[in-house]
Amino acid sequence: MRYSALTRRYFEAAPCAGTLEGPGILSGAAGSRSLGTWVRFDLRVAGAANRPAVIVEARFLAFGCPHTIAVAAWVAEQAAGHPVSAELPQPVDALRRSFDVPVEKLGRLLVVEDAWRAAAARK
Amino acid sequence: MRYSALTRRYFEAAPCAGTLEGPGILSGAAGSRSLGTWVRFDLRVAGAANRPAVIVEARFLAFGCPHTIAVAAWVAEQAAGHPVSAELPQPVDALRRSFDVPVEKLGRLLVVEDAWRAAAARK
Amino acid sequence: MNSPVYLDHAATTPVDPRVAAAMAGCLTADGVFGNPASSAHAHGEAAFERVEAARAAVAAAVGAEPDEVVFTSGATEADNLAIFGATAHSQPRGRHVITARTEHKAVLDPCRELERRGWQVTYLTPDGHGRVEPDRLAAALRADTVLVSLMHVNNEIGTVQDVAAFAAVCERHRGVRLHVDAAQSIGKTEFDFHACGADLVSLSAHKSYGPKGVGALLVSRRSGVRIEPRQFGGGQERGLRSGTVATHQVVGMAAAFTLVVAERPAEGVRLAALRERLWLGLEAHGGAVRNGAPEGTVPAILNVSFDGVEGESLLAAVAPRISVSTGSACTSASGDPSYVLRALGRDDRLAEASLRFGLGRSTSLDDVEAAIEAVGRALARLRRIGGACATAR
Amino acid sequence: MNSPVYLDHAATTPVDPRVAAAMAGCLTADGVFGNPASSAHAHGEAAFERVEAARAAVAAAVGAEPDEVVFTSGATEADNLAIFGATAHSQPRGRHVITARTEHKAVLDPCRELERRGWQVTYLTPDGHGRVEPDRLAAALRADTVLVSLMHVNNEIGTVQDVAAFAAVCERHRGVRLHVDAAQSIGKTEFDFHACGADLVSLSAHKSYGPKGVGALLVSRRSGVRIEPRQFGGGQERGLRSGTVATHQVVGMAAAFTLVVAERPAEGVRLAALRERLWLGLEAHGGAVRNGAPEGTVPAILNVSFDGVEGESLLAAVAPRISVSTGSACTSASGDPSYVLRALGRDDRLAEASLRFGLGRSTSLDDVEAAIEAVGRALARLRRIGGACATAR
Ligand SMILES: Cc1ncc(COP(=O)(O)O)c(C=O)c1O
Ligand SMILES: Cc1ncc(COP(=O)(O)O)c(C=O)c1O
Repeated sequence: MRYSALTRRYFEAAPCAGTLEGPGILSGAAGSRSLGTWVRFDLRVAGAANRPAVIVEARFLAFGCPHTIAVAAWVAEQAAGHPVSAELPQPVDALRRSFDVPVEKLGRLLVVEDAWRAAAARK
Repeated sequence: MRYSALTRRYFEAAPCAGTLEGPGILSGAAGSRSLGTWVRFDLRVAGAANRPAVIVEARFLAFGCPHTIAVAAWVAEQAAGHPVSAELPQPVDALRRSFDVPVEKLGRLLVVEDAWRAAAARK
Repeated sequence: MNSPVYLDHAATTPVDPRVAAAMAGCLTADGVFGNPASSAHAHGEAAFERVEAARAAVAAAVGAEPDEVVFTSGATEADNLAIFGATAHSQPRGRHVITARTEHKAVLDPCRELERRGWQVTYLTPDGHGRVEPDRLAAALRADTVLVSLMHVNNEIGTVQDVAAFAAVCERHRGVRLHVDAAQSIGKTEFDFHACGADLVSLSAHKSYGPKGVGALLVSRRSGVRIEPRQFGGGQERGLRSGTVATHQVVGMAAAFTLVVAERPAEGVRLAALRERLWLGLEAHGGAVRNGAPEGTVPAILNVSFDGVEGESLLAAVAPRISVSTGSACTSASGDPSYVLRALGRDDRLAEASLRFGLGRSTSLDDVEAAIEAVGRALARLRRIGGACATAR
Repeated sequence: MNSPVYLDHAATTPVDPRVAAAMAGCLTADGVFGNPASSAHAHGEAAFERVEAARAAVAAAVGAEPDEVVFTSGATEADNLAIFGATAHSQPRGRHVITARTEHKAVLDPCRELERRGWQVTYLTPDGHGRVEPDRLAAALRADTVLVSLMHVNNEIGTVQDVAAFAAVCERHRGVRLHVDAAQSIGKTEFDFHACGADLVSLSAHKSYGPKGVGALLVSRRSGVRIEPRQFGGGQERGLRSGTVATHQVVGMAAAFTLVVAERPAEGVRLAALRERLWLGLEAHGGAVRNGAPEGTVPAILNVSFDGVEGESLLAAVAPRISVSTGSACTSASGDPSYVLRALGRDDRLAEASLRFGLGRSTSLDDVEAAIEAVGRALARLRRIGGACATAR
């Protein structure tokens, strides 16, 4: 497997890997280990009245291929400062291109998206 | 093609190549150039009364493969001193072995034998 | 970054410098560069002699006669020639072939092709250690079976099979022909063509410190096995495999085989010790499952599955430090879990999360320690990222 | 005795030292020795990159795209793959193939095999110079013709054929596929895959100062030609030719092709002059007949028949001084008169008593003079021994 420099970097550093604890954490997961891909996001949000909730901090866990881990890590890293939303910081298709993910792995990015949505939906 | 040392030696030196001229020369040929093998022997013989004619000198011509040339040359060289006879100085089979002639070339040695017999028969 | 430690000798080996030197002598104008088929002149003769000397050396290294050696472009070609060549010949007698699910693709894919052409193929399932029991083979033989193809040393887990027992079964069954893929055998374990009783044996040079792109099919004279050629042309290799014989390649194969066979006893002991150290180290990381019985596998191969990590990530995580693979080089690109490990009963996740360590000449204790450490770090990191401690284990 | 002057470059060439150096860099542990299919690690990646660079270089040298290059073990394999691979695919559309009587055995023998399998093959007879007239090809095409296989440069007499004209005929005939054996072309004359319009082209490295045992089949993408693979296994070469790609071999082929193509214009002029000198010298010995039209043959090949001598003896007589052959290396061992020359209308004796001089890089004016003298002596001696002066001339 050849990985792009970006994929390799985020796979190796895996920033924001881990979980968050405490009250008000939004958590969501998708996929299944036994099928080879599982992703979970934990989001700490802060929201004043009349203002949409903003992500203060994000963490991820991922059991999956290097692309899955890299993309989940990137998403978690980017999330801070953004409002909570069902949309990923970048659409799946754009992520696929940025991380040079082979088409046959598209399904795995959808697991990342599903996990994100599950977390955001807790809001 | 691999040739034995003996074949190579007689092919390269080709002793006794040529013809003999004059009265009393026994000449005989066999084979055909267009079929690839042709051999001729010329024999100078001397014979006193009541004694069988003896070959004094022999010459050959040969159009053919290295085995044919080598064997014809060897036969001509050996002939001197022998009585004139339809028999080669060595039988074809022995020649085939001495000169390491492939079986499929046996026919060519038979041309040598035929030429020899044709010459000896002139007696 | 330093280049990673090479622990993929089962995929390919570097050419021994002595072998490379012998090859170099058959290339340039100052060497033996003639066409071995050019029998009319000294340049061709010299090349012919090198080729025949190589044939004799290969034969000697594997217990065969020189005229039983048909040089090919590798074990893939030898496997194809054996399977298609032997079945083409025996077609009138039946259209059934027996092989095993753990064979190399160079055997399985020709078998699939036979199926497309209307043949029937039985794929035996080996036991949990990768061994086909001779009784299972006996049970699978049918009246219309014409060929059995079972490997000697498995390329993924290193299992050594009892070829002589297969041969005995085939012999009893009115002489059905036995083909053995021994691409991984030479230098890794003992192999003797005549003693093993196989009719056809495939060999490859590049698993034994020889060059890629050359191998041989051994065709037993004693057994009288007949094969149809597949590559037609100049009639080289007694008409069984046309095409200019590459002098430097067969000379390289011969030199390599001679060396590995001579060095095998000592090297086997050395590698066995390194392999056990490697296994102990890996086992200590937890969640490691050894594939293949230690006593029944060649010392040069260790295959381990790891719990709680995903296979591709494991491979990617260790790649900067050690060069290993999940299975055969041919299938590692596909990303599919190893069909060999699945045939042994591993589930997809474990089959996928496995590493084949191919030890070899250059492998030192330092390399082994580096591998243990690299795998340990990768496991710890990936299990943490995967939340394995919390959820999976 | 000094080693004879090498004048059999059409049988094989020595590997260029620069090529040998490039090959050496892909063998030993300090070089790029990995398995190009081992995509999981840096050792494999480095080999993969060399192989792909080689593919690009071969493609560039012959006017093809990299993904049109399928590496094989030589032109024999490429010819077999083209002929069996293209016919297997088009079988439903018809079972007729056209080739010529002057093709190499690596084309003729697969055609004979097709005949054994029930196909029909038309063997065209070329003109007296070895050229197949495009009109003859057009006349031979039938509704059930699926493949035409005609060579570019003939290996015995050096005749260059008009491949583009063949392609035009095939194109007009609802796109019947054209295979071209160009094993003798690269470096000897201009060759451009896309310009020539062929669907499939066979190449060999060892006729162009590259290593034996490697070649390629060019498979046109533009024409959409489809071929069935013949060697099954790891799925290398996009599934068209399984088997470990031998890095050093394809790297050698690429280096060799790059060099010969760059050097060809100057080298062609040099060899043409040497060849004409050689011909004049031989002609002066009397009874010499030149095979192939001077303008229509590559400068590197001169084929001459000699009157009044037997072929095998002529060859044996010159062998200590010059290494030449009667025809292709593949048939010279058989001792049969060249079927190529017979197809051109030479009688058996003349066909047999012919020498193919293969000029090349190392060939100097001194070599040519030595050849003229060696042949002169041999002719004089054999004609004398054969009594030719008295009886035949
Ligand atoms: C068991 C086995 N058979 C066949 C092959 C194919 O050999 P080659 O690479 O020489 O084509 C290999 C390795 O690639 C192998 O391990
Ligand atoms: C015209 C032609 N085709 C095919 C071949 C066979 O090529 P290889 O030796 O690479 O198998 C040769 C030479 O041997 C040749 O001259």
